Formats: sequence, structure tokens, C-alpha cells
Amino acid sequence: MTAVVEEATEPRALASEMPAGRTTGWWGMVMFVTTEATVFAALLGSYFYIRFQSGQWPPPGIEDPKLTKVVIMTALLLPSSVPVMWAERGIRKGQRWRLRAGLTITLVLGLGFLAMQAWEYSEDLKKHTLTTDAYSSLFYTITGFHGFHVAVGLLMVGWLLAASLRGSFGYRRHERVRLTAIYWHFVDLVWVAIFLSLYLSPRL
Amino acid sequence: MARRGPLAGVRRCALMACGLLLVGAAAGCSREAQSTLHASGDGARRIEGLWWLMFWISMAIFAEVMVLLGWALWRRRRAGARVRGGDALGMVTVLGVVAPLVILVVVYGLGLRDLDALAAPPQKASVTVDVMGHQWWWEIHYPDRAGAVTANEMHIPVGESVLVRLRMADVQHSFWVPNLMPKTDLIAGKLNKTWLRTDRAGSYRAQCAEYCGQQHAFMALLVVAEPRASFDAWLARTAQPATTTLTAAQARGKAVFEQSSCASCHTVRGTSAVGTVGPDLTTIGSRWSLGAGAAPNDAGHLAGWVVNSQTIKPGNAMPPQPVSAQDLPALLSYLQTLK
Amino acid sequence: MPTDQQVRKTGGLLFWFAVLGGALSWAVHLFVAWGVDETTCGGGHTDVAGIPLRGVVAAGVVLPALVTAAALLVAWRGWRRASAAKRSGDDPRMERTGMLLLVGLGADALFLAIILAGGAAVLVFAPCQR
Amino acid sequence: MSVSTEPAKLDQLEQEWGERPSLHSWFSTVDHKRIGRRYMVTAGIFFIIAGLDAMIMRTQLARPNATVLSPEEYDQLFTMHGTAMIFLFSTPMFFGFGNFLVPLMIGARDMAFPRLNAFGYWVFAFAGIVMFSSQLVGKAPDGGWFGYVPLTDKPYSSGINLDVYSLGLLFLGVSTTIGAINFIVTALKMRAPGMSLNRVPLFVWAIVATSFMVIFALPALNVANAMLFLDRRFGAHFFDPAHGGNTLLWQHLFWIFGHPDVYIIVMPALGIVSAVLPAFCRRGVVAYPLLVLSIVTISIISFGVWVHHMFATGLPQLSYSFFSAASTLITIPSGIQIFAWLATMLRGRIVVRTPFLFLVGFIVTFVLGGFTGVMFAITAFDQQVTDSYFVVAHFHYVLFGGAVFPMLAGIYFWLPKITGKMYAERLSRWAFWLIFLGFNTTFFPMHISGLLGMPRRIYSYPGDLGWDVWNLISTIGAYILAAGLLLVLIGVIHAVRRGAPAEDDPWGGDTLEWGTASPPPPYNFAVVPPVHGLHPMWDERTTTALATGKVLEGHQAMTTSELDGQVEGTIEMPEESLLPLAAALAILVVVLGLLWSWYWMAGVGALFVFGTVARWLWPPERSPEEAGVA
Repeated sequence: MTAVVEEATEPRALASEMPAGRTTGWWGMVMFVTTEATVFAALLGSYFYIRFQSGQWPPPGIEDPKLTKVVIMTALLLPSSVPVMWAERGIRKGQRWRLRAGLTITLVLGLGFLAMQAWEYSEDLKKHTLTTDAYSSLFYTITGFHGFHVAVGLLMVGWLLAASLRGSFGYRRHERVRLTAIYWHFVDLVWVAIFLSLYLSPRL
Repeated sequence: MARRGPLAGVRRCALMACGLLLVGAAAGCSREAQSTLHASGDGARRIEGLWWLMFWISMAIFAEVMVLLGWALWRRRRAGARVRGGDALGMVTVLGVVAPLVILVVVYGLGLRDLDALAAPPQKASVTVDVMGHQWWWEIHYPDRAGAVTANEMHIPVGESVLVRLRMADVQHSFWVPNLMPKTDLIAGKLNKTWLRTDRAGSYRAQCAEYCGQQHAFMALLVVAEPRASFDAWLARTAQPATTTLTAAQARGKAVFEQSSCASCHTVRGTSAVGTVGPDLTTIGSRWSLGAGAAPNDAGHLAGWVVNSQTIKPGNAMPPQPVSAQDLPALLSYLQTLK
Repeated sequence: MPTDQQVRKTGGLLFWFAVLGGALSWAVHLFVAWGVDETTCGGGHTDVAGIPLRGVVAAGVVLPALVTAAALLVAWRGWRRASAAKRSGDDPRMERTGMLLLVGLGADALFLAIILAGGAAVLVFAPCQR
Repeated sequence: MSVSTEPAKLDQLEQEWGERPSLHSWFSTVDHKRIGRRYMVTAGIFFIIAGLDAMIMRTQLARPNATVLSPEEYDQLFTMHGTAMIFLFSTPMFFGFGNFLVPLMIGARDMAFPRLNAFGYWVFAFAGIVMFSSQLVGKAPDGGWFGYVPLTDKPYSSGINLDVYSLGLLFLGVSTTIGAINFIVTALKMRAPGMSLNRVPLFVWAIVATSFMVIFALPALNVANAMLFLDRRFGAHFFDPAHGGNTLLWQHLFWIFGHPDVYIIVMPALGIVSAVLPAFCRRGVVAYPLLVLSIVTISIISFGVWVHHMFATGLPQLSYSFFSAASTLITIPSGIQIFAWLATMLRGRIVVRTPFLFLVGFIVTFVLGGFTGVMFAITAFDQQVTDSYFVVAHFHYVLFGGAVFPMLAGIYFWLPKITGKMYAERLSRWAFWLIFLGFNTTFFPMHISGLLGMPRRIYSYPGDLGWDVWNLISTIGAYILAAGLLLVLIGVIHAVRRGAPAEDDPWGGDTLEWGTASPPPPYNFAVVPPVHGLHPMWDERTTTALATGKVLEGHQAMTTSELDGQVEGTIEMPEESLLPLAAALAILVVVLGLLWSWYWMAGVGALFVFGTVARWLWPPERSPEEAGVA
């Protein structure tokens, strides 16, 4: 290992340029995803800020959110990144059918996630609503805001599908597919963070 | 402004500093001038020392910057002033990093020491005062002495430490007695503590320092530091219900007070009035002002306040009172007996 | 012998560690030391899952300080070698690398000072003293 | 200057990039220069309105127990003065400077996302109109610019005032974030070939650092405003201790945005100082790496100092000290900048013009503001003087002194480049001295009234507290300051209308914008200039290349690598379009729907937003060969 470090602090190595080829669109989407990630960081930060300073969590009268539905939702959303990647690699090679197939599968999985979330909400709302207390306000705001992001992601995937059906993408022109993929992976990562903080950690 | 010699800069600063001191001392001697530069409380005096230290350090560095600026501007007039190359890394590092680092570490260290001193009074607090902040007045309780409730006025014994417990009933306020102690906010759902201690008797004006709505400007209170004996006497008077013997007119005033809407908002211990919306009026007669500093406590302003307080302090919670012309003088005379 | 690709990758990593290492460890310091202190005291406890609060806060100061010191060393070493290379070769990238490493050097030193100043406060105050 | 050897190609470029001056092109322009000018004019108008708010307040405070204003009116005025100056004037004005100058300084032909740029302007203009029109109907926000709960929460502020505040800032946040993303991507990908990171002008460093601060700071404000709106309108309990909420959560969230925001305001101004100074010292700013170091470290540390706004809220003193340490030591990068500028003056041959006078004025006021800033970093002293007029004096010294003085220097310095007309020197000298005198007469006495215990945000004060003389002096100073600013306005309007035509490079500046005509042609650079050093215009290799190099034809812009500016290729720049305006109008409909509780209207607006954005990004019809199908 020290040989590598010795070599790596050679000026020539330190000056290595990052692999070229990132377009303005790519940087634009990365910056947008960064600012959205900071929004979710602020939301989760507020959740933990209030949680650590209040005695019992979740507060008396509200039991821990049940895991059954949420595990299914995670099983729907996380794998949905795979068809997007598969579709993107496909269009890189110019295979339009692979793009359309991948996008359709992602659409189905995403809609499944939203349906499950609506179902979970319908049951939770019987027990506590946004106006019950700070815990519920935080719970609905964070999960609702993430659901909104999934919905926007699905609109983007749907829009991509329509554009690809009309025949606009090929191995030379497919940047918007790559950008949507970045956004979709971001939405999955945020769900992992929410799942860990809101659903899993109260049980630890 | 651009081309002043360095000496003029220093002279001007010294002049300005004296102006500051002069003003601090001169204004109003019956009541101590409300000022952080006229500190008589332990906490405030410590901060005043810190202020003058930082003031003089700043003036020294300001003079240094003015000298450099003046020299650069003066240099340009010399013929043949040519552009010198070089990156002046050394000058910028020494003047911009090394010197400030030393000064900042010293000032930061002193700041830590003073902050530590502000945490707790030198000796254990012998008196505790509960302060409840309302929209636009202070409710004062002395828990050690049952029934000792007043508003917008707090008496403390000289030479002894007083623990002040701060709560609020509506929005965020801030308890600030500039002459005695740096401010502490009153936060919803949180009990904040601060302490007061002074060796100099006197009355110190304090004011809410966190914007709390329309009448944030007139939410003042008076902190009166007095020897232990007179403090105990005041506390006894405050705790005692209103039992002074009343003349016929004053008795009629008392009746007017009890039947009218006054009783639904105010409490006067020893009478049937037990409202808790407004301040406790048991010792209204002897208070330093009306409406937490909005008006002086004399008959004229008292009448104006009772009839329509919105003209004196617009936006406060007390609606205009429909007191008939002949009842008013009786009511006023009764209120003034409540010492 | 490490492959050229491996060296280039580690070089890139070390370069960014030298430039941003101080900032990141200061952020961790602030998050741990302040976050744990305020929320624990706010909740009325004096320890975090058994570990005394002062210990956790002190760890939140010492560990980031060490990481920043490491970043400072890498930056200092890189800067010296880059400025030496700049004087000899004409590779324009040396100038850019040298400048960024100097920025990293200054930043790491400044963040180390901030973390140590915060550390001084840990010695002066009891964790929940208001 | 950039008269190329092939005039035919220039006409072709003019034809492809130019926009016929018509009403349609006024609304559909995507040219960063027109949008930059528009940002500056709109921000200037908002500055005048917010400035008048301040004048009325100063008139009310001239005498004790004055009745010029009722408390409610005063509260709305001081809130709108603060909110408008910070959100609707300074950041947009410096985005205007950035929009106009960043592409020119880095040798690009436009911003990376021109239509997004236009969209950002329209959203800002509509947000400003929404917030200021609330002032006309007496429903302006009245909770202070940082709107502490519970005062701004439901029972204590039941009017629509605070909904205007939270929705207005959420709406404006869209524009600021988009502008920031645009600046970052432009500076990363569209620099002239050869412009590696150590040859990037300091103004561009400042704007990019500001943009990164916006990217990481605005989300905290958006979350806080969203929570406040949910609390007020739908009865959520984020800040309600009775239901488990926490009022300090608002203060933390707000100030995590708040303090970086005041650096978002000052940083571009520091960039302007570093851009204007070389022209008047006839040499580059000394210690360029140290200045980049200070820009970067100030931007990062600004995220770790926010609790110094909450030193009096009764948190543990140890928590305070971490922030006191960061707040104290953030002075060092500022110190580096100040002494670097002074060293540049000492080592240069100074030419005194109005922009340079404003720089001297800036250094005097910003240094004084810096001292009081360090004092506020010390927790013990901050607890004594926070929320008093001492803090009002401090932040006016660093915001007016630190941001408006360089802005005025920038206006006079780049007026020839932006409008093609030269300003009148004598009139502007008068303006400077009036502003400098007026500024100090207004705000220096506030240090004294602050130390005398005068709290901030009070609509009036009793007469027997020794504050009267200082408040009277402040009001007199305010009128002098207003006179000075009026002279600036007159000077600019006079210059635009009847000023002498300006040369391409009146100051002999060192950055690339002086290599273009005044005002620059729509395509900025016929030849994308190669950059060989930190001062391209003082480097004949670049100037000759500008005159004789190969013209980049078509509606194309060049993209280069992020760190070293190696050429990577060219991208097709979008045509002018009305969709940005349509999308901004759609969001306005959503915001007004939410504000007036017409939720169906907000829904319809949201559909329109999706429709316009979908249409905007809809890819063109491409044949299979062109798109590349296997």
C-alpha cells in the first residue's frame, strides 16, 4: 500500500484530471439532486432534533409504524433502479426496445410503490393525522414529500417513454435518459434513508 | 477623508470614545441611565470590561488599516511611482493571518472565561423570582413568599444573588437589564434561568429585547436594588392583600371595580376580583409606570388608561372601559389606595 | 509495482483528501460535538447510551482534529512537491494543482484551529452548563 | 478590438445570435446580457422601494413618541425593509452582475442553460411583485425578516401576512436555486480553453462560491417555510411545544440558512472588489491563491456559525463555544482579503476614479463592520448587545458597507460595458461623498444607542433614556444617504440617455469582458479566446488571438474540462422561447392559489407547470439514423 501512496503523491499523479465527458446537463442534474438531498437532510435533521429531545418516541398513543407494508414498498422501489440502468445501457447501444421495456417496468414498480403508500396512509390516518402532534406532522411531511418526488420521477419516466415511442432517442442522442436515471437513483437512496430513520430506528 | 495623516485618525477616535463615556454618565441620575456602559451588576460589569478591551484593539487595528490606506494613496502622488511586482505573500500572511490569529485567540479565551463566569452567581442565590412574559407586560412572582405577585417591577436585595426563572405565556421575549446582566430569552416550552447581583442600590430600567409584536417597544420593567431591610418591607407589602381602610368615595370606587368588567381580567387580593388575563393590581398605586413603561403612573394617565388604553398603548389586550363620568373619580381614588 | 491506473486513482483521492479533508472533518466535528451536546442536554440526559457526555464530545473534537492534521500533512507534502515540479516543468496542470493544494493547506490549518478552539471550550465548560 | 478577418462570418453570427428588438423578443429572450441587465434594473427598483420603507421608519424614529406610523405599519415596514433588501435586492442584483459578467469573464458565449436563466428571472420578478403588492394592501409580513415562532405561528399572527412571507420566499427560492445551478455549471464547463482553475478571475470564484452556498443553504429555509405554512394553514405542530414541537427548531433551520445567506450577499461584492481593483492599481491583486483560499474557507465556515444568532436562548454554553470558535476564526480569511487589497494598492500605481473611491469607502466601512462582527462572535459580549441597535449598526456596516459600496463601484465600473455609455465623473464624485458621509452619520450613532440599551425593532421610545440625540442624528444621516443614492440614480439615467459613448476598454481592465465591444455583440466572442494566464487582456497572446483567431460559427458554444479547461467540444445553444415565461406564470398561479386557499386553482397551476416544462424539454423529432439506432 505504501508504494501506491508514495507513487500517488507524485506531482504527476496528484494532477490527474477527472475522466472527461461530463456534459452541462449532467452537472445540472447533479447540482439539482444535491440541493434536493439537502432538503431531505434538513427534514431528517429536524426529525432527529425533535426526537432526541422528547421523552417517549413515538409519543404515547401512537405505536411504532408497522413494517409489513413498508418492506413491500422497499422491495418495489429499490429494485426499480435496475430496469432504469438496464434501459440506459440499452439505449447506449441503440436498442430502443430495451429502453421502452426498462422504462415501462420502472413505471409499473413506481406506481406500485405509490399505491402501497396510499394504502398505508389510509390506515395510518385512522390512528393519527398531520395535526395530531409533532411526530405525526414530521412523519406525514417527510413521507409525503418523498412520495411527491416519486410521483415527479414517474412523470419524468412516463415523459421519457412517450418521447422514446415517438423515436427521439438513439445511441447518439440519449442524455435525458441518463439524467432521469440519476434522479431516479436519488429518489431510491432517499427512501433508504427515510426507511432507516422513520421506520427502523425507533425499533432499535 | 482619503488623505488624513495617521495622527488625525487616532485623535478622532479618542474624541469619539470620550463622547461615549460622557453621554453614558450624564443622562438621568434619579433612575440609573439604561446603558451597558454604566454597568453596576456583576455580569454587566464584566462584559463592559471586555467591550473596552475589544474597542481599543479594534481602534488600534483600524488605525493600522488607515495608515496603510493613507500611505498607499499618498504614495501615488510621488512622481515615478511605478507598479511593483511580487505577490506580497509574506505581508498578507503576517498581517492577515498571524497577527489576527494571536489577537483572536486571546479575545476568544477571555470570552470563554467571562462566559463561564456568567453561568452561575458568585454565591448561592438567596432570593428566587419567577418571571412570566406576556404580550407586552411582565408577571413577577416571588415563590419564597406566598401571595407576593406584582407586574413590571422587581425588587432585589443589594449584595445578594437573585435567581430569575423565565417562562413565557405567548410568544418569545427576552429579559434584558442592560446595567446588570446580559439578556436571556424566554422560550416556549422551556425554563430558562439567569441571575442578578449588584452592590449598588438604585433602580435599573429593563426592557424586552426580542421582537414580540406590536407593543414590543413598551414592555419595560424596573429592577429596584435596595438594602435587605427595605426589600423585606416591600416584599411584605406586596404579599399582603389590599386591606387599607377606605373613605366613602374609595369604597364606591371598589364596588365599581368589583362589579364592572375590571374584575373579569384583573386580580386584587382581598377583593372578589380574581381575573388572571391582565396583571395583578394589588399594588398598582405604588408601581413606577402604567402599561409596562407606556405612561407614567399619575392620576391623569391612569384616567386616560382606564377609559381607553388603546390611545396610550395601541394593540394591547385591554379594551376601552365604559366607566360613567361620576364613577371614574371614585374608581381612580380607589386604585391609588392600592399601595 | 502498483499499476499506473491504480496510482492515478489514489493520487486523485489523496488530492481531494488534502483539499477538502479539513472541511469534512470539521463538519463531522460540529455535527457530533454540538449535535450530541445540545440534543442530549435538551433531553435532560447526561450520557449517551452509557458513555459520559463529556467523553463523546471530547471524541467529537479529538478524532476530527487528527484527521484534519493528516489532511494538513498530505496537503503540505503535495504542495511542496507540486511547487518543486512547477518550477522545473512547464506542465500547466502543476500550477493548478499547486494552487489548489495551497488552498487545501490553508483551509486544513484554519479548520484545525477552529476544532482546537472548540476543544478548549470542552475543557472550560461542563457539557450541560447553561 | 475583435474585428476578425472575415466580416461575412461576423454578420452570419450576428444574424444567428441576434434578437430583433420586438415585444415578442422582449418576453422570450434568453440572452444572458439582456437577462443580466433586467435582473439589475428590477433589483434596483426593489432597492428604491425598500429604501423608502427605511426612510419612513427613520422619520418615525427621529423623535421620541412620534406618531408618524402606527405600530402595525411600522412592523410591516421594518419586516419588508429587511426581507426585501436581503432577498429581493442584494442576491438578485449580484445575480444580475453575475449573469452579465460571468460568461464574458470566462470567454463563453452564454450561460450553460439560457432558457433556465430566463425562467429564473421571471420567477424572481413575480415573487418580488407578490411580496411588494402585499405592502400596498397593508397585508405585508410583520414578523421580522427572520420571523421567529410562536409570534409568526397561528394564534399570534392570524392574518395572511405571514403566508405571503413563507410562500413568497418558497417561490423566490426556486429562482435563486436555479440561478446558482446555472452559474456553477457555466463556470465548470464553459470556460475559455486554457483557463485552468488557477486562472479563473476572482469575481467568478466569488460567484461560484456564492452559488454553492445557495445550493446548500436554501433547503434549510425552504424546509422551515414549508413547516411554517403547514403549521399555520393545516394545523401541523412542528413548532408547538404543547404537542411535542420545538420553537428552537425554527431558529436552527432559519439560521442554518440565515448566516450563509449574509455571506451569499457579501461574497459577490468581495468578488467585485477583486475585479475592479486591478484596473485602478494597474496590477493584478496580490496573493491570488490566498484570496481563493479565503473565498473557499469563508463559504464553508459560514455553515458552521449559525448558533451565534441564538446565543441568548439558554442553550448549553459548550454548544455556544463551538460556534463562537468558528465565528471568531472566520475573521482570518476576511483579514487575508483586506490586507491583500491594501498590499495591491501599495504595490500598484493608483488611478483615482469614482469606482476606486467606492472601494476605499468599502474598505473603511467593511473593516469597522468586521470589528463589531468579531465582538459578536464572543458569546458573552453577544448576549449583552444582540437584538439591540448595536447589531443594527453592525449588520448595516457589513451589508451596506460590505455589499452596496462594491455594488456601486461595480455599477460605475461596468456601466460603459453594460450600456455602452460613460458616466459623468463630477456628478458621481458628489454621489460618493454624500453616500459615505450619509452612511456614517446614519449608522455610527446606532452603535451608541445600542450600547445605551435601545432594543431593535421598536416603533417608538420614551424621551428620557438618552437615545433622542443619536436617533435624530441617524435620521439626518439617512436623508443625506438618500440624497447620495438619488444622485447615483440620476447619474446612471443621465449616462444611459445622454452619456458620451464609451470605448470598448475605458479602464484597461485585465479580464476578458474588456475584449468585447461596449455593449458586447449578442454572441460575445467571435473567436473563443485561448487563455494563458491570470490576466488575459494584459496578455498579447490572447488579444491577438481575439483579433485574428478562428471564428466559432453557428449558434454554438464551447465546452471545456472542469479543472484544466481543455477543449471538449461544442454544444448547440437553444433559441429564444416563451416557455420560461409560461412556466414562471404557471408557478405564480400555484403560489397565488395556495395563498388565497383556492386549492383547485393551485392544482390547475401545477398541471400547467408540468405541461410547460414537458413541452420545454420535449426532444426534437429525429430520424433513426440521426438518433443512432442499432
